[in-house]
Amino acid sequence: MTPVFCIVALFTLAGGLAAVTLKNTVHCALALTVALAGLALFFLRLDAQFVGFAQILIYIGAVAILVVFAILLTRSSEPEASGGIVSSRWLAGVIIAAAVFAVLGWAILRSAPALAHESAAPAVTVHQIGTALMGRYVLPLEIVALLLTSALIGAVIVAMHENGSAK
Amino acid sequence: MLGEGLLKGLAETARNFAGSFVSEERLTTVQYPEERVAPIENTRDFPFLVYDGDDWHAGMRCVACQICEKECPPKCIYIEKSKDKKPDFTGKPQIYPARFDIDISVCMSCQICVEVCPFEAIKMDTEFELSTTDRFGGLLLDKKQLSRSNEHYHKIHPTEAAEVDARLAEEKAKAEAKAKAAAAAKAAAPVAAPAKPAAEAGKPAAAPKPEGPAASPQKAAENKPESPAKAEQGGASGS
Amino acid sequence: MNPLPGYLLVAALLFAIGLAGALTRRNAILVLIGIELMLNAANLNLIAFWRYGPHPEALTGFLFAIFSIAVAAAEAAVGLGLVISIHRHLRTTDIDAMNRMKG
Amino acid sequence: MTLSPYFSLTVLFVAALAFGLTPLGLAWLWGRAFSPAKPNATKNAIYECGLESRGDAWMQFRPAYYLYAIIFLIFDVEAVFLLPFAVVFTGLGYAACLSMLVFVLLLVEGLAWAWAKGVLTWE
Amino acid sequence: MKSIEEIKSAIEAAVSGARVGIVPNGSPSGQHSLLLDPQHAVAVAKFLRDDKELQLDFLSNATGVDWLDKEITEKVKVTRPVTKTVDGVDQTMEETVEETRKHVQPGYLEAVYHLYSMARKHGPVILRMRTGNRTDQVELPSLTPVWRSAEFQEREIFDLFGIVFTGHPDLRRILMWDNFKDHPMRRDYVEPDDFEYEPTAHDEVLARAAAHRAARQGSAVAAAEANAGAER
Amino acid sequence: MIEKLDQVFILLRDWLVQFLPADWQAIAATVLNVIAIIAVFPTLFAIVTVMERKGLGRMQNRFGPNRVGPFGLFQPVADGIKALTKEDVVPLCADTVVHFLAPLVLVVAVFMGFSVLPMGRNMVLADMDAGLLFFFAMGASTELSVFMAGWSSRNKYSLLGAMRAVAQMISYEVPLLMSSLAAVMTAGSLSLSRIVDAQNRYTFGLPHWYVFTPWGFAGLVLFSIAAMAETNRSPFDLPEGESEIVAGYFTEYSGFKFALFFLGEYVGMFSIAGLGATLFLGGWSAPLAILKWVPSWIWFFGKLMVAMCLFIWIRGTMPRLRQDQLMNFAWKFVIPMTLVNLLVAALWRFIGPGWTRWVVCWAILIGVYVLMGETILRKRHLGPRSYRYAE
Amino acid sequence: MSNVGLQAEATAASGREEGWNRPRTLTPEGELLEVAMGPHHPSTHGVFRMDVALDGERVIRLKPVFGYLHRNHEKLAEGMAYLASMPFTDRLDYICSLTNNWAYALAVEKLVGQEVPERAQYLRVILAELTRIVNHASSVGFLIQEMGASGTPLMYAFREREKILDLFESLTGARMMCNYMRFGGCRVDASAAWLDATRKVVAGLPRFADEFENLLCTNEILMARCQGIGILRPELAVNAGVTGPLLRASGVNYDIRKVDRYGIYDRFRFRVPLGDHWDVYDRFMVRLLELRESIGILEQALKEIPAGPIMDAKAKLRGFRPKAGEAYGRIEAPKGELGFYLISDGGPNPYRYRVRPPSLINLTILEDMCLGEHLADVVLIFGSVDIVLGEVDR
Amino acid sequence: MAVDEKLKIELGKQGVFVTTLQELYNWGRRSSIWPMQFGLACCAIEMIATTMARYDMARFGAEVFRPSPRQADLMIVSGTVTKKMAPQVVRLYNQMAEPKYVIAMGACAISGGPFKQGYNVLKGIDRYIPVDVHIPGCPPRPEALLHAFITLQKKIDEQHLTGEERPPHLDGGAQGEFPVPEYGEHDLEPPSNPGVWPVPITIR
Repeated sequence: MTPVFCIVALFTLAGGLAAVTLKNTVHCALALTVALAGLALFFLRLDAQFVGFAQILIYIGAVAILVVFAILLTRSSEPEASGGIVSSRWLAGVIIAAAVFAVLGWAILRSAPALAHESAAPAVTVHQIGTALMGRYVLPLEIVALLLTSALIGAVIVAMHENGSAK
Repeated sequence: MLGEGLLKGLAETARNFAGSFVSEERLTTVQYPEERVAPIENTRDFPFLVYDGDDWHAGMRCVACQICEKECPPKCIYIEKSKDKKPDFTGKPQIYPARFDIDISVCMSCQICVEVCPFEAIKMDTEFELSTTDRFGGLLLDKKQLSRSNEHYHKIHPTEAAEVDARLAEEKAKAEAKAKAAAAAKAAAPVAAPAKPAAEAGKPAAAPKPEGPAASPQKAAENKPESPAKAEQGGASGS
Repeated sequence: MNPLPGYLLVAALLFAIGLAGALTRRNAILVLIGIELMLNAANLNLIAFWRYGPHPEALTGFLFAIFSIAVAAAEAAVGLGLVISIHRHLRTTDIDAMNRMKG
Repeated sequence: MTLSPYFSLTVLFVAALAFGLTPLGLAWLWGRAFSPAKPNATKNAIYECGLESRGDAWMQFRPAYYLYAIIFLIFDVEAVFLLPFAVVFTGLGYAACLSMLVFVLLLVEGLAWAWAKGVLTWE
Repeated sequence: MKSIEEIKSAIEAAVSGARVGIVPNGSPSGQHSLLLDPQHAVAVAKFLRDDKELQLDFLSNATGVDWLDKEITEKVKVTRPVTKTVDGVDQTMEETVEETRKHVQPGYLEAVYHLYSMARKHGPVILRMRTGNRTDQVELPSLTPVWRSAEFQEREIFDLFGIVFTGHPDLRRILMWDNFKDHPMRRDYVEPDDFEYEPTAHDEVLARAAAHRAARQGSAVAAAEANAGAER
Repeated sequence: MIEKLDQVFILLRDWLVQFLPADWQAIAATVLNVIAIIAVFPTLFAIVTVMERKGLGRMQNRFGPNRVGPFGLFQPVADGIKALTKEDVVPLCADTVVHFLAPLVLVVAVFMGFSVLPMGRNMVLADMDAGLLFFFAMGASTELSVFMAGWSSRNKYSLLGAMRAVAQMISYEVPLLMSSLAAVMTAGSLSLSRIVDAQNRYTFGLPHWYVFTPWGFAGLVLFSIAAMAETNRSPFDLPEGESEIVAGYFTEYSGFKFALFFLGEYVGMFSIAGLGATLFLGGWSAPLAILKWVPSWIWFFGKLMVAMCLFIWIRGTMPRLRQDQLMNFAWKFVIPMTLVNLLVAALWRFIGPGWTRWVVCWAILIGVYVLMGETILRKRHLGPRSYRYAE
Repeated sequence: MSNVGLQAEATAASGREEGWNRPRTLTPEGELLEVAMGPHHPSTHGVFRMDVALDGERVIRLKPVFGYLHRNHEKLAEGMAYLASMPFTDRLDYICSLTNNWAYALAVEKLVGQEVPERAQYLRVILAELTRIVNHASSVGFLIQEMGASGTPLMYAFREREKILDLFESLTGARMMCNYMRFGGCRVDASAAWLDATRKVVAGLPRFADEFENLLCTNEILMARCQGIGILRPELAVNAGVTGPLLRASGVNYDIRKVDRYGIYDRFRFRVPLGDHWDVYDRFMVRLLELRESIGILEQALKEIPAGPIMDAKAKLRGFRPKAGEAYGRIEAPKGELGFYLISDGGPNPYRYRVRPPSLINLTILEDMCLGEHLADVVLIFGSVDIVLGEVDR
Repeated sequence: MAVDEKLKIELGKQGVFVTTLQELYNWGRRSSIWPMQFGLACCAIEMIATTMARYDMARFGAEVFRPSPRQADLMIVSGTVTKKMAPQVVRLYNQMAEPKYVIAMGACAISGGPFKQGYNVLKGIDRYIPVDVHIPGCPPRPEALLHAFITLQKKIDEQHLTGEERPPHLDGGAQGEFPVPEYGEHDLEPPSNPGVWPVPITIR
């Protein structure tokens, strides 16, 4: 629990909390980027440099953009005139989330001593990652490619303007 | 091929860039406050009132005939006639402007006042550095501020001024001759019609009647060309 | 002290926040933001377990995290695409309204 | 003693932030000391060619932006996999390269599909 | 190109019921014009545009003219019975007397169109239409459906002269702002009195400005200035 | 002596920190490194703005700024003072916080990019293994700042400009990444220092810069196009296309916030030009073996300046593209070309040394280029025209 | 032909009653963005305003709004003498004061039946063609400026313009507002030195045209931006009264210099370039080609100019009272047909004074050309119409 | 640097900090006047000509024409301001950030010029906003605009940072907003802004 850890954790959690509570949706998206940047810092702290940077590249550079585009596209940056920002079942949601956290936290704290497995920081180079990807993980890689392609096609089809519905 | 036109364009700007270090043609800037474009003789900016001699008031050619005031398209001239008279350049007593204001914040520099003036009294200046922070004090010019000497006129429009001088000298000579003749006639026949020559002399030679000036600017227009031959001619006839 | 439980706690908290967001917000995009948060919390767990796990040199958790990021990105693209598509037809991003209108 | 590279990054981050904040702070101080801000309704209205602004700028945009963003996102993810591949490329054999080629081609296929569908044609 | 008389008869032959007059032009330009009646104007215009020989496909200029009410003084010879006593006998006899009569010729607004042919490269043929008066009968048919180039020009005429063109697709004010009330190009339009200060005043502007200021401020200085202006 | 000159900044730094206690030395060294970056690039920004204004002037037959200070060199100082003392106007209905943060995010993101650029021998702030990835991650963050600026102003032109800018930046980020991959494939590292090292070799006195290979040359050209688009430079300066949308996403910015955007844009240009020089032009290495004695940092900054001059030259010549053309150009020309280039780079390795690979690689690249170029022109019926006359 | 009329009706009617304050409309594509371009907008050549409705970046409605420079030229002219209006005509199309002068002088000369001496005719032609060169060069420059070319072509155009303005200044006394022509001639005669200077400037112009063409004509970006954009079909152009280079770029052979043969244009050999694609690029090229033709006319005129008087001997400056009647005179101004319609009631002031502004009428088809194009193209199409607000609003 | 180094040092010794600051401030402001890209009529063409190769306003560092009023320092009212345009001009002026300057270029901008008797022409922009420098001429030559620019620089140079004589933009109490006139049925409402336009008294 070094101070750096605390700061980063605070940063991340505050961002996450803001992302789900703020009124203005664009603010939520920006808060999300803060939370994700915090996570990237965690990854760096955990010596996963490549993952950390990839997180920034993909989440801040692309996913955040996608989210704000979606917000602008659906014109949901203004709070709805009728009703609040929360759904009708908000209380249930909060209770469930709290319960989940309670269970998880309890489990973590219970098993904390068992997790003690201090190991030296591994020096993961991109070269190693490349070798692993091209070697053991080549099949998952191809599957990811397939997934990405189908996601691309699927998302485009879903989001694309169908000719039939054009006025 | 894609990009060919772009390269051609790049070559053109590069030529201008390189050329700007070696040729005047490619670096046309005139650095204004220090350098100036060579003055062009015909340039006009705002009107001024010409006076002969040293005293702007005594030598002022304007006789407050108010033609320019009437003809001025944007109506920027304001003239009040004087109650008394002063002698003009031929020595005849004339009305003069008690007040002659030009609001150069309204003036459109069209030169029509110059064209219609039968007395060669109003001309166009070339002064343009008139920017001021004072809207009324700086831009509403009274007759003193408007007065410029004939020398100034010669300096800015030499050809035109020479012609004007020649014409005026001619008129003056004519008027003097007439006066002399009148005096002689008077001396010869003191009884016969004493009022007539005086009345004639009292009128400006160039504009005897209000319709008269219509011809005069025409003459001015025809005589204005820069042709040096004509100017010489004018000068010769003047001297 | 071993820092692993700290990371896990943060991840759990983030997960809970994401869950709460996903369950409580009316705006479908914010629901997706909540889900993103949950996925990232899971990612943090993956990396933390890899780092403090028994065989960090095997890179399993590490690569799993990369794949997870890729999958999450694909999920976000499709999910948001769906929201846009629904919005085009129902003119709303309100989950409650969607429920009402879908019948 | 060697510091982690992240330390340098942190220092640079702080310095860059300070670089941005300092002049803003100075400008604020200047305003406080000498040149007070003069906000008013006209000045702080939205600029729209000298007219009064009508309609909200936060308006609905077109899906075209989103489609590009999707394709970009997918390619960004692809790049994350391509980078490690490129790093080890010099030592790779044909087989590994072929598998990467398949990977790239799968994504290119997505791109080609989008091209054929006219998604890449900006309207 | 046909002469104006030929065009007139061609129109009358082609468009039944159309009354066409010729308005002569006194200037050396010799550009005489045709006066159309508003009822048939569109039909005539279509004919002029589509006729093979004329093919006036290009409406170059459209404008309005404001003709004020004119007081016409004319000397008329009137023959009327006059009872006169001639030689002590009352006699009624016809007598021709010259008397001056004044009558007001009502003003009207006029729309003038200059037509050319791009296909045959001739012109101009000038059309005129007149409104009933200057106040309430100010409607004329729009020729925009025939020549698109009349669109903005007719809007301008509407704006500045107040002729209402029926059948114009978009008749709004064009030069002045929308809630402006007057038609400034009419000859009896009075400009807003905003001459607060004129260094070189003319055309009674100075007096007007001073009076205006006196009314607004009521200050002694302004009054003095009004006096000064009045003196002038 | 020459080595000392090459390392003069390092030595200076080390000399300075030696007065500190040992524990502090490393930290102080880092701080000094950072200060150098923070000091040098804004100064360079100032110089380049004057250079740009004067250079454009010369292209347009005039002088450009030459009165403020000697040769107009103090022009940026005056501009800075002016911007600093200018009132800061924030529209009432704008999103104040985001409006304030946007320029800061931009400035931070563009400065972070420099941390991995080697600006001379041993002159790199943080030589990370995934350096290139970090650079792109930071580049991606600038998009967010642009969006924040445009959106928070709540001005139609701003938002339109921001959307254009973001769409443009994401479209050209892909080719930027892909074209750099070719260099990475050959160098075998994401660390920019190692990429420079890989190019810092000489044969017959000539360097092994990647630009001298077919794929390297094509890569550099594609990289430059993408870089110009990424930094919103002419002919890709649509986001601030003043003829349509006034000043784009910073329409509502005044005072020093606007200056920060201006600065951010230029500093972004430096970083991306520095990256281009590093990837394809051998970074700080000398162009000829016999010129190796010239300090390395001179080469790096020299290459940077050459790139700037190119940017200025192009700005002075070209009109800007339209949004759809820009996007289509990115997705239908530049990205396919970068993919082909990747293939060529792979072929380059597999064919092995010899003249065959030169011929094959050039043939593929030129063939694809000409084919695609002609297709683009013909499909849109573009080309010079002849005209008929009527007597 | 009647098709054209109907089509015009349909297009004009589509915009009916769609004011600015319309409620926001939603289309499946997204929301309409209503943007006002102008009155203060970098690319509207002054104070013009276009209310544009956009679907994404596509224009689906465009309403021009005029009047921001309505200076009451016609009203003022009706209150002053015929001559006093002459300097005001300078300020109509303030880039081309001399052609405005000529059009007005021509109309008055028609009204009173005045002859113009031959030398004055030549001088008028020389000045008008120089003006045309200035106009076309700067119009092309502005067009490229709007395309975002950081001003380089405009600078080159103005470099040449300055040379020509120097000529204007040394002949007429003013750079822009020349007020040079008079009813029945010109105000001052040109000296031999002036003609020599003009010859020198004219000799340098082909090089400038080459430079312009190298810089622009085959530039791929320019071609991509201009070709196929803003198509104006000839039938619509004729029906909408479009004139000038805009009309000729639509392939209609109509040049008033050839049709009316006013002045002495029948003495010069020149050709009229026509466009076949009817788009922005054609307009741009037609202007450049006309610039070259003008250089040809200038060379001929400067060679043939005779000596002689420059004013009709019967001409009067003051007390000018045409007898009652009317006249419409028109010339081929650089922007199109510039006409003056004068009604005299025998008084010293015109009873009705009307300017037929090419710029205003050429804008009639602005919306038709812009519909379906991009916002960025609107700027280009607008630039290719080449208007000057002084003339549009008068 | 334009601020004389020696003078600066000397003043610094005397503790006249404000004077140095003032000089620096004025120097910065006057050396970096960015005009707004704003043209109204004929004069706009001469304004453009001033920025072009022959006259090159860029030499003074003033070629950075900003299309947005937020970033502009100088509004060159170049041409006739009509009543229809006046509200827009005033609004744009209001939207500029302080310190801001106005040059009324040409007769029309100063007084309505030749068109002043027209029903739709505003008789001088100084009825609504304060004008710093007036340039007569119709249109003024490009050199005249440069001269006005230099005049404006001089005016800036003479301004005080503190004290009673400081320019209005440094005075918190001074007027910051200039009411935008509205379109009336016959004229603008109000026809002038009395706060800016104290009607000058002239008796003839």
